[in-house]
Amino acid sequence: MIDVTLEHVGKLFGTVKGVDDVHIQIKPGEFFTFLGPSGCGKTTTLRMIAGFYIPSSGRILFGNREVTGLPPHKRNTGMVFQNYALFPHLTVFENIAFGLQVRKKSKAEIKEKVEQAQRLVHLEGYGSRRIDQLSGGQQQRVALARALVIEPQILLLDEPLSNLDAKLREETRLEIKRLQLELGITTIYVTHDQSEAMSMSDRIMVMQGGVVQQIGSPQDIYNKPVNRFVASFIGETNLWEGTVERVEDGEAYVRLTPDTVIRGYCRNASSGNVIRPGSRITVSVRPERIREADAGSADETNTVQGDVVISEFTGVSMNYITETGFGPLKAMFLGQGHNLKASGDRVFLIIPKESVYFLNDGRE
Amino acid sequence: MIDVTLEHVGKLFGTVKGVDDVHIQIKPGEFFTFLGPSGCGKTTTLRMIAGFYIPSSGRILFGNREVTGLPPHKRNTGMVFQNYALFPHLTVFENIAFGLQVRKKSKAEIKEKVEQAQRLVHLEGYGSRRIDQLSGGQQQRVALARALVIEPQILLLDEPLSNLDAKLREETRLEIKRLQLELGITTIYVTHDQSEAMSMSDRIMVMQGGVVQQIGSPQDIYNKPVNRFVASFIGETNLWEGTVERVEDGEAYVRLTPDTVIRGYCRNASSGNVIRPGSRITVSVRPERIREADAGSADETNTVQGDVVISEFTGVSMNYITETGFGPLKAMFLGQGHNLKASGDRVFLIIPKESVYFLNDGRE
Amino acid sequence: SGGGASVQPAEKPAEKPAEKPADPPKPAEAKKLVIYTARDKTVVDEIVPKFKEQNPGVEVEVLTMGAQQVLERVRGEKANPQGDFWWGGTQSMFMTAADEDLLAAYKPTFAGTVPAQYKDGKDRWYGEMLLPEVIMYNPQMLKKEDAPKDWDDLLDPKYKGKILIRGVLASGTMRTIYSAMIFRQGAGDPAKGYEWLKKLDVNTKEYTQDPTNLYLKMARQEGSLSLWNLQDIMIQKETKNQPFDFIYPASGAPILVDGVGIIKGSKNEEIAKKFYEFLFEPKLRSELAEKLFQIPTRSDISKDTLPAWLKGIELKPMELDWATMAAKEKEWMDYWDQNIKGKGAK
Amino acid sequence: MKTPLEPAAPPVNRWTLLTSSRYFIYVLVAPLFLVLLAYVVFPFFQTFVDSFRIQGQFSMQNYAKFFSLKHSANLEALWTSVYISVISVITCAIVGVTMAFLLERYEFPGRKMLTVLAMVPMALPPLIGVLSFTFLYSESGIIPRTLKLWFDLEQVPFSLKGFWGVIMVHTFTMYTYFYMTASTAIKGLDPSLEEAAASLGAGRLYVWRRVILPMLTPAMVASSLLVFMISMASYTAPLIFGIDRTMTMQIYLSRTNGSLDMAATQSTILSIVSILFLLLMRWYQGLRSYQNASKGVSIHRTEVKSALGKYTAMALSTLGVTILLLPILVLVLISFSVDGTWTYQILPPEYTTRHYVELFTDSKTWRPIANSFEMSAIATLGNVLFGVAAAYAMVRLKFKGKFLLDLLIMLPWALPGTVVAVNLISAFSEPSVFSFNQVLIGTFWILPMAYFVRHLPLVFRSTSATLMQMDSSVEEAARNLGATWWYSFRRVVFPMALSGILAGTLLAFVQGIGEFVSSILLFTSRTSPISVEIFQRMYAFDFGTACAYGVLQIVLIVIVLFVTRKMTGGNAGTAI
Ligand SMILES: Nc1ncnc2c1ncn2[C@@H]1O[C@H](COP(=O)(O)OP(=O)(O)OP(=O)(O)O)[C@@H](O)[C@H]1O
Ligand SMILES: Nc1ncnc2c1ncn2[C@@H]1O[C@H](COP(=O)(O)OP(=O)(O)OP(=O)(O)O)[C@@H](O)[C@H]1O
Ligand SMILES: [Mg+2]
Ligand SMILES: [Mg+2]
Repeated sequence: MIDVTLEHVGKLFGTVKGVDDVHIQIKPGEFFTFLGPSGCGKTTTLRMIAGFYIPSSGRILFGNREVTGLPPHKRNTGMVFQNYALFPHLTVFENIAFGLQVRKKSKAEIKEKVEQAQRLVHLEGYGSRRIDQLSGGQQQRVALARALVIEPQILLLDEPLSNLDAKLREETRLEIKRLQLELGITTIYVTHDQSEAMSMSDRIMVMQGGVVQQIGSPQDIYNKPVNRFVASFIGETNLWEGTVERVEDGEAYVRLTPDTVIRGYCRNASSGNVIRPGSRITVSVRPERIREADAGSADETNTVQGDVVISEFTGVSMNYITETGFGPLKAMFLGQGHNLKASGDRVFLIIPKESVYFLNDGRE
Repeated sequence: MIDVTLEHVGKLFGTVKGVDDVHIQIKPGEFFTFLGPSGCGKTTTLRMIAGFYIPSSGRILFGNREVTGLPPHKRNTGMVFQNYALFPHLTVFENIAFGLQVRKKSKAEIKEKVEQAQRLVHLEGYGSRRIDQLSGGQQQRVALARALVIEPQILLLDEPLSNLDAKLREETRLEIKRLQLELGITTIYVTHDQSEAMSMSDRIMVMQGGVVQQIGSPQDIYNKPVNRFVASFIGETNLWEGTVERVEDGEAYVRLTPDTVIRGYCRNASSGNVIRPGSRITVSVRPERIREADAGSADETNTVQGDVVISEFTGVSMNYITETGFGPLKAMFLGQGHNLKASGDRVFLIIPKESVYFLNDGRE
Repeated sequence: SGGGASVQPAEKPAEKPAEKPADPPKPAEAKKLVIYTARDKTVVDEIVPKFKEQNPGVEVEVLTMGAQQVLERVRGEKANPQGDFWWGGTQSMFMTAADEDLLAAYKPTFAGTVPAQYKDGKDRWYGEMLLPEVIMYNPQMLKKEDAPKDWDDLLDPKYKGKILIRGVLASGTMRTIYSAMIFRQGAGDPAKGYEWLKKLDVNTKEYTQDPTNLYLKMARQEGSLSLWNLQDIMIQKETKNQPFDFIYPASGAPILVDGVGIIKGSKNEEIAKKFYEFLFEPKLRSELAEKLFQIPTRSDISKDTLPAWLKGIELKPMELDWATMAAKEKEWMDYWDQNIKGKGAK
Repeated sequence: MKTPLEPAAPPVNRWTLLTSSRYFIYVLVAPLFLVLLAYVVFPFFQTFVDSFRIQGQFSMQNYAKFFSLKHSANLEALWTSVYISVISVITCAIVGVTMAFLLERYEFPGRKMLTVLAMVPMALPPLIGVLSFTFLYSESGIIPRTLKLWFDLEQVPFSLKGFWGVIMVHTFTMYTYFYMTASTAIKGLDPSLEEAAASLGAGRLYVWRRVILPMLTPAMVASSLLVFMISMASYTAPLIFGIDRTMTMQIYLSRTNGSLDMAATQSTILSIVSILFLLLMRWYQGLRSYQNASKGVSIHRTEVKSALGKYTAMALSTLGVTILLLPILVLVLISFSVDGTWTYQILPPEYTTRHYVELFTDSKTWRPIANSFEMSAIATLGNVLFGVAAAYAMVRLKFKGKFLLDLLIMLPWALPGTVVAVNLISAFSEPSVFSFNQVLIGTFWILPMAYFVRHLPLVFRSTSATLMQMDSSVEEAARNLGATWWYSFRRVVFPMALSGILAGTLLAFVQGIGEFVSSILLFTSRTSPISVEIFQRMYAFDFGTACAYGVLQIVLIVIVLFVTRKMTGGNAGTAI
């Protein structure tokens, strides 16, 4: 159990800014996730923690020990590389065993542990295969097993499940989580899969363009995004701009168009966001919060009408994009009991008051 | 617009069976998806279509022309490789331009098209970067742009979005779909993301261990899986085994345990599955179909009770695993209006009759 | 010698081209002469221009290489010879070549003036010059009086570690000297000869790779004594500024012959013959003796025309039976190589 | 649109039928075999036949004699040759890989210059080159004499002779094979592998032992083969240091004695040993895969290492290069000293520029240089064409007869130069189909051909080592984008393998310029190459001029090396 601290860490590639002023403290045994669009600096940050890049500025500490310039092999981190970085000249078994051999474990122990790791990633019987005889997903699993088997103090996972199918991904995810809890490994995880991030992480750091946007628990980030970027990046959301018309009983009335006013609670606002009549504001509503109105109740609070433009079936749910008077509106319904709408259908939708969230306008 | 036919195609690697007897006809302009667990032979099949592997058995036809042994460069397919296979000695621009240069397009046209492709994958301004100066996701986008820019007759995409964040993935997905519809490109897509497969595909082929399990539309596959494997691989499902007790009014009563009987419609059964009293059968219920019972209505049809073991928040939904008398039961609720349960809570759940699906028992 | 065996397989293809190139070759200009020579540049530059002067319009192409390489080349080109005249090589090499049927027979006009032991019985080669093998020393290290006077003096322990020998097996000259040393102790039973050579081996510091190395090491004082031929010692001493001198062994020296011959199948045989004759002209021989320390084989050159340095030396030959030596050389040298060489030094 | 398509369809089908045939691959590699048939099998066949023929009869007698225990000279020679070769491989590997590591892994001022200088020892002219070692390390050499003076010793403290002398000369002249291929391979190594190993806790040494060196296997195998075979066929070095019981010496003696059949037998056995080594290496290399398997293109390490490491590397590599260059410096020294004056002194007592004046005033000086460059360039061009094609076929294509291809290419490298030359003479002194019905002997073409045949393995080996490292899916991507084989080869394979090809090309070119052993048997007065010219000066004991000539040759080669480096930017292939 060790904590990892990044103090105002930055990294320049020549003149290109990879990461800028990352300042985080990851708690011992925490499961911490880096989330952000492609190219935002996740891998770069991870590589600095692993010791492959020396930060251009700032310090990195493991516990109280400064490791900023410590060579990678002295850090006792296990890393799954985004590009796998498997040893092509070694077999699957030898790849997984590598870290154990470095640690001078006995033959018998190595054999046992490697086989256990192979089972974990469902590669039993692949021990003597060469790396170039594996499928992409199998390679990724070898990379994962290789990092897990050494039970490092700090586990750095760079999109370790991106090439696995949902089933296996879920299983492996649980397994990683179990290991992490059991051994108290501090885990730093990079993923582009939000639901993965949401369900596994203790905390999430959202980055964009090398800059940290928000750090918080999954629920925080989802429900209380600090800005438009986070709101729209984490999960789907509808964003409309409007002007606060009045504030009554802790409820704000926001006019989006001359015809449309949306009501929501003032307390549902990003921090530092003061809701005053007349101020421009952004309204955020998650698609899955939107309900279908019964044909009769067309005049309930926040009921809007729209025309279906795109309807999409995803298995679990139906997604619609509708065109309303105040812009496009995405809505999402579980398949259950819902009768499919087709493109062109008119629908009435309710935006529940408690699901309306206010963001500062213009902040991106 | 060209159709692709695989006639009993198989591929052996030495003695290892990569793919066995794949027999499909992909319609002109169709968006066809290969789905299956890691190592099931998706890439292998794709590579045979692209011409990198010569099938050990069977024939491949593009339209009426047999192409089984045709060299890759004469097939006019565009492929995104699972490992990207970018040209490390060329810049981003040159990588994307490669296929156009082969086709002897004019300088001006190349420039225009490449820039357009760069915009498509959000890599404007990266044209002169070397490939090793890109992040993993950026590399994947270059690979994608390179394949799309040549507007091939057949597009082969091997997990082209696996390293992109949800936002970008969605955008790119729509873009691919648009291109495909606009140009009528026959597209074969490999993905491990089921919702992606579901929402984009005209048809899906589910494979396992090199063998085709089911070919059909997304709805078919989701709602009418032919066997346990497909049912559990595509989306989450609950599977319980039981014995048909009686059949009444087109409804089957299946006893799972001495205490529990589940009712469902006989017509909701996989094809070839005869439901007779006394036959062993597998009951499949999707977690998102399950509803929470009001505390009062504990004796509605198919109401079961369970204790929450794991509760998981994914942003969009809440997932629970509960322990019931007849095995674990997964349920999924949209976050909306749902009050969170914690581990240990007792819940009452309804399994709607119309959501019960019968599978042959034992078939895996 | 053993070379005969390999002649046969190579002979067959020789028949075909005999006619073929005969048809297409360029109009018989025959104004060209290709010489393969083991003579060094100085010699060539001395003689060839003179020949050209006498025979204007003849293009002379001289390819300088080691004698061994001349043999290899002539052998390889047997089917379609590219060279015309072989200028310079040891007696044994010419004998091997003659055995392998690589040389054309030609009886030059001066044939009678060359003693029988210096030419081939079938006129396939003639000795051009004589190479007495003598004791060489470095006067910077050793005073003339301290130098050995005869072969047997070389075995004196005081010369231990002072003698350098040019690698024996690879050198026709050295093989002959060593065989001569054995012969000297009685040809019937080489045991005594072996014994003698064993003692020489004890005193020998090193066997050097080639003449260049021998000179270098002698000059650089790694050793002070060697066995070498008179001509080269004189050339090194007089023209190359090297600290060498020689002692003519009292009991006589083995005198080797360096020969010439016309390559069989030569395309310019007439000119080759001209060159042959030219090379042996008494005037030229005297000049060469003067400038390049060559001792002619021709016995009819008047003593007066010979240079001063030669006059002081009585060329006393060691009594040798060349035929016996040729027959035994391989056996003796193999024995020496395997049982004597390097065994004594330690 | 339709009409032109239809008639076109059937031929496409027939062509498809052909190209998709399992045997099509043989159509592709046939030209390679044809060239080898013409220039290797055809000339060399006679040797093998001769070894079994005595007086026109089939006989194993020569082999019996070779292996008879009674006359152990042959066996002894075989053992010495193998022994020397194995040790040479090891020492060359140590020196070459160390230099490659120091110069490729650390960035410091002057590195680029050193990377080129480290290649220069391969330009050492064969004849005088070996001599310079005597001037340096023998009993009368500069270094022993200096030590003797400094420490006021009775005797020189050491002198290079015997076995270790041979090894020393071999190491100093042949380490470049390892250096060139290893630096190419280190450049092309996927940097993320080292990172992966480090993140698994492996220290630097461990990473070297378990990851880098094994990943360099193709390069090491390539250079081991080259060094082993050339050491087996080495003649001068053993001779100079008094190791004359070697296979090449035995062959030489047999030929001098006129026992051509025995010489053929010895040559055959020599090549069989080399082929066995080839087999061993192929087997070892085949055990594993060395192809970059990372997804995407790995990020290159841009991090500066510790300053200590940097300066140590700088110091060590400068020292290393200096030591390696010493023989050349000695040549320069000799070329400026007055012939015959440098005797017991440590350094030459009298200096002169006479040798250079002689050289530059002689109108005939430049002709041989032009000859050598021209002939070597032609041969190298051929080497690149066929060497790269063969390497490509070897690594990328699947066909039966790979071993045969490998063997035929390596064979001329495994035999002593004299044997190669003699074989070429006998094969091409008559018109044959392979020489387009021309007599090649005595023409300009025979020398380039000899260089071509002999140096083909250099390009072939170093290219195949690089190809083995290269991810093949990149090429597939090019094909998929519609590139024909040739286009993708030109635009993708070639640039990516460039550093390996270049290494082989430089080796072949430089070797071609210095080649002596077969040149001396094949040259004509119009095509006389530098090496023969130097030999002739040595033969006339114009030692200083010979050295001056050698220095001139080296200077020209150094210029070539620097220009090549400039032209390729020095980073060819680093992007692999
Ligand atoms: N060269 C090879 N030699 C032996 N087996 C191989 C080779 N290439 C692939 N395989 C095996 O064939 C099977 C199918 O591989 P394929 O790459 O088609 O899988 P995939 O469906 O693309 O999986 P993934 O989703 O993991 O990429 C795998 O089990 C793999 O191990
Ligand atoms: N060596 C380099 N030289 C210049 N720029 C670089 C280099 N390596 C990375 N970058 C840039 O730094 C930024 C951050 O890269 P990084 O690999 O950390 O992204 P990432 O968040 O991991 O993205 P992805 O999800 O696509 O893997 C990217 O814009 C990338 O282009
Ligand atoms: Mg990344
Ligand atoms: Mg795959």
